[in-house]
Amino acid sequence: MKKLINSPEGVVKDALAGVAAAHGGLVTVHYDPDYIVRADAPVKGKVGIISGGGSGHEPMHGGFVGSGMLDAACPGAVFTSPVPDQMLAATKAVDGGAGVLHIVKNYTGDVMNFEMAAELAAAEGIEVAAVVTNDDVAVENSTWTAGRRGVGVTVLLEKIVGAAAEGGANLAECKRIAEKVNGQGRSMGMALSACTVPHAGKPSFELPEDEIEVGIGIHGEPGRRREKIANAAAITAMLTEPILSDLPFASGDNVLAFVNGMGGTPLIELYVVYNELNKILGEHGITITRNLIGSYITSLEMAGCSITLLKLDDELTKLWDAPVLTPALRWGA
Amino acid sequence: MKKLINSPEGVVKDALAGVAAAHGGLVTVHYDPDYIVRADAPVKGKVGIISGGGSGHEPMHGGFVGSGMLDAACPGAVFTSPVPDQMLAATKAVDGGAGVLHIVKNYTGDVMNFEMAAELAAAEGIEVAAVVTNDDVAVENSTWTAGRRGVGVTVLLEKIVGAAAEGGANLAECKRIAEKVNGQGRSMGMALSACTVPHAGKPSFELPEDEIEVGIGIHGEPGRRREKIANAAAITAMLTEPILSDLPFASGDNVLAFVNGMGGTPLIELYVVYNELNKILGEHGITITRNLIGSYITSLEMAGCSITLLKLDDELTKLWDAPVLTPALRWGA
Amino acid sequence: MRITSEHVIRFIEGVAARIKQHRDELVQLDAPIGDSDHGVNMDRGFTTVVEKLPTVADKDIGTILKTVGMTLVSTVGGASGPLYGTAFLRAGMALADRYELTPAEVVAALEAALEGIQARGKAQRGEKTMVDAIGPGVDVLKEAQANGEDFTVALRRSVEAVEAGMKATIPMLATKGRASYLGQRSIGHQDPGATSAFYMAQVLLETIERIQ
Amino acid sequence: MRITSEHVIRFIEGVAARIKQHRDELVQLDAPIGDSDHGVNMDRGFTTVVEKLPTVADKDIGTILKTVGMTLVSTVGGASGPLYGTAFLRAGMALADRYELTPAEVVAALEAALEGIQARGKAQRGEKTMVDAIGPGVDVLKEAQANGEDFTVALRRSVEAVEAGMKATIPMLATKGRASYLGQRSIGHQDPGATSAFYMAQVLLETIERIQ
Ligand SMILES: Nc1ncnc2c1ncn2[C@@H]1O[C@H](COP(=O)(O)OP(=O)(O)O)[C@@H](O)[C@H]1O
Ligand SMILES: Nc1ncnc2c1ncn2[C@@H]1O[C@H](COP(=O)(O)OP(=O)(O)O)[C@@H](O)[C@H]1O
Ligand SMILES: [Mg+2]
Ligand SMILES: [Mg+2]
Ligand SMILES: [Mg+2]
Ligand SMILES: [Mg+2]
Repeated sequence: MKKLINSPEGVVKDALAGVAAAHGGLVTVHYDPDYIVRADAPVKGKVGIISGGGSGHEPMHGGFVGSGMLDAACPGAVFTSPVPDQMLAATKAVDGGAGVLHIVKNYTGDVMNFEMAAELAAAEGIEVAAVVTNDDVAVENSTWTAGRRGVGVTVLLEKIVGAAAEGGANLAECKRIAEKVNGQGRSMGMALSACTVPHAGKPSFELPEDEIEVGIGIHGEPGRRREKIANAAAITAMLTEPILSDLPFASGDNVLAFVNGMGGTPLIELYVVYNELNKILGEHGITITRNLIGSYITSLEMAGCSITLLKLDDELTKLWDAPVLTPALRWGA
Repeated sequence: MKKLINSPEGVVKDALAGVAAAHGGLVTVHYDPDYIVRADAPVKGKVGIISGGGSGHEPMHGGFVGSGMLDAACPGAVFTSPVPDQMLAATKAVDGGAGVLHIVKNYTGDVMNFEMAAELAAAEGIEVAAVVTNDDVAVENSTWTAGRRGVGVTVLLEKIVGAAAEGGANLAECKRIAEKVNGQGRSMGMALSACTVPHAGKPSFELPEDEIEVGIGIHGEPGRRREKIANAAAITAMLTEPILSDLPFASGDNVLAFVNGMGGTPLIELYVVYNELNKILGEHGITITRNLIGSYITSLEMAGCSITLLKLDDELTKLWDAPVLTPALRWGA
Repeated sequence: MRITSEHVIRFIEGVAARIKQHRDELVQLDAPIGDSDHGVNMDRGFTTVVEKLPTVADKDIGTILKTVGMTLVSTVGGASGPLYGTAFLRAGMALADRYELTPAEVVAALEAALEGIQARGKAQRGEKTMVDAIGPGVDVLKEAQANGEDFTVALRRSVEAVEAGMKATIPMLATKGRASYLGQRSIGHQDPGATSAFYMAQVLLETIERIQ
Repeated sequence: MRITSEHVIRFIEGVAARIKQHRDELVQLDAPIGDSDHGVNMDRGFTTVVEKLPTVADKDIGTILKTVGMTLVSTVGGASGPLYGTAFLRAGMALADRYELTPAEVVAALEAALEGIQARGKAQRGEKTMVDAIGPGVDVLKEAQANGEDFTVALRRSVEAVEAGMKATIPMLATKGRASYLGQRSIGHQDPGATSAFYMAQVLLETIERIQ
């Protein structure tokens, strides 16, 4: 295992210290329990938006803390959901009196830990609502699973709901918009290589030189199936078709297309994939009116990509375009 | 070799088509000769700023085209300097009557091709000036080499000079500022793994599981020397000390610290490195007043990082802070 | 049989040591069907538990177990944190104010723990989780108790049932937790949570055996 | 010996074919001390050259060679594009308006080509570049010409000198081009540009040999 780290045990705290050193004007880092919070939190009268999850997905979620997006993010150990103490402390830190929305990715651990935190916060008199993202179409049959995983849509949702909260939406309104985004977004991912969890010291799985994993999540786990390696056009189609038929997206739809790198895939390849995606959507009469291309929800140094499509309407488009000022996403500010 | 591409021959054009599809409002992509140009070029009365180099370093340079940075970028084949036809066409496309500055990284091929383009442009009556970046302290003795390589400083220089040109600086002024940035910036890089040039089909070199390459460039080449793998603190020191002693940077200096990923290294590791860098600079009495953390000048999917330090004064700080609106760098807009 | 708070503490410390010893194995079990963290999560949690134990060593067994549960919830994370945390919390609630336990009380606490896990995680047996190991173990104890069987003997059989339950997860298709995302590919791998449960059962047996 | 524009075109086509054949080898030579592109660069350039040749086949040799040079400059990129491009441009300038060449003119053109490479790239001999292969080859031709030696015989010796020059780059420390960044680590590897130059020299010899 080769990584730019000091120790498997120290990696999360060291990275947090880096975030604190780098973005001190924007965010504050609290330790034990660990959370990253807007420097100006709590914003009085504003709904607090918090998220969290295992580390190893950077810039998600810590890179999305700031004006117009998250009020706080709770980083767990690598690939391990954070503990309720973190979400409770973060919830208290961002509560400006208008309630707090928890954005939770649908994994058993995340859901249970956030639930416990919400119970504790409620006991302390803070109004908490939660939205659980579950956009991964690779998980087909949710009666036989813990339900679909929350993946790429989470990033878009955090931006959009963050804008709504910044604009003064109340907690119910934030929850409605969050559920709308989750309802209108779908994702699927693939891996060219595995990643190595620091304390595990070796790759989570072995992939032969001519195979890929299709239908992966973001925790270095194998996907739904293995396929022979194919060119970018074929791989893009492999990810896009299940997304399109699931919602389903239809001719005439406007979408936000998000081509995401898994951490070890360079931008040049993401643009190649974006080009193929644009062609496929064109053939389906679907128009990309907004896009995001880059590594925003990652799986350590895994090579591969995921595609997320979010059906846009005027409300979501306006919220997407609203100013955002965070370490990882910034425009209009 | 596993990559999200359609073919080694097609990768640059496919990625360019992706850029065109994604950022049509911001930039226009021209083919044969290939160059990416600001959608509103030429900007009348403004000095045109162009750069170029081999592909495989994305987002550099194409991702830096837009208001407040580059007017055009010329992408060569992967790791191959572009040809004079590209720079000539780009120079003509961005010439707003105030002359054009060529930002050239110091590699024999880049320098010669840009020189030929400048000669051709001059013959067509366009005033062209050039600045050659050569910030890589890994190349110690320039009497025994083709001179130091241009690496990380190039990104910072493009931003800063782009802001100067946007603000109305004339060609001589742009060149002065460019030379100042190059003169006050130093870089050094290391690799945890090699990368695979698409048409070569296999990694440029083999690194044992416990070794790293120190003093690499950005073309997948081996570095100046091999070292045993070390922790992030030691590696950061290995890169930082030669940078500090070269300029030299001194106690009391304000710097822009740029921690750059080589393409296959995830953000979490870059923050770990940034944390170590911040500590080292603190020990030297040097203050980081601006920073940039991310993969901006890459070497395909190589794992590793580079560190660039740029000594800041009020002029450079103001230009760094000025609005920029490009696919890869954006603020204040 | 006198089961005191000292024995409970010995049990907790024993679990912590056993988990540490099998940390990497639990990580490796979690790799093919999970995310390679179960051993590290559990070890982080129990290491902290051991640090906390002295502060409650003189308290009643309920308080000790609730502290263990709270600490696990606060330090383990993932799915196993809330699940094992809830298990110890519920066991602690069942044993509030007790300084000495009868075997029947131990069984009742284990039953409460299992109920807590199932309330939190909604898993039934056969879904390839820790429930598949713990469930059969609790069954054996309850049945033995009804038949008036010796506790140590019953516990020995119970641990065998836990082990069998753990091994039975290998051919199972996961339908709960992270492994469920793998669909058919989850088959053929032993569940890490069932494995950590087995190690806990082992330590419980060893603790009880040493009392006699 | 009558060297016509047809022979020149045959030479160019021959070079294109030889480069294509050794494309991967030239890429692999560029890997340890460069950036793995020399073979691809040269192949891209000469493939385009061959496509362009018909448009100038009936022109004078100077025009043909200048077209080759321009095309290489416009398509090869990297260091080798301007260098080989300049070489062919200078050779073409030396042979303006000629439809037939004497051996002396060929030598003069090669000399001009070498001068062009050195003017553009500023490399002296011993710096581990194509100059180390081309230089000795031109030396032999000039000396043979002074001695009135048969051209084909001289060319054979010249190609031997090019090959020796190419091999002599192996122990050299690079001080020009990309390989120079490697410092001592550049030692022990054959220069890719010297190798492509050797293949060109080979094809030149074969072309001339076939004339007789
Ligand atoms: N719904 C559930 N009910 C009971 N046990 C579960 C459930 N989901 C997961 N588990 C158990 O948790 C174990 C995984 O724990 P761990 O790896 O620490 O957390 P995570 O899955 O969040 O990474 C599984 O092996 C399984 O035994
Ligand atoms: N200054 C120079 N003068 C002469 N030849 C040079 C010079 N620099 C590089 N070369 C030649 O160019 C070759 C490399 O060409 P190529 O790989 O196509 O370009 P790049 O080095 O830009 O990738 C080297 O092997 C060397 O022979
Ligand atoms: Mg986990
Ligand atoms: Mg090159
Ligand atoms: Mg796990
Ligand atoms: Mg090369």
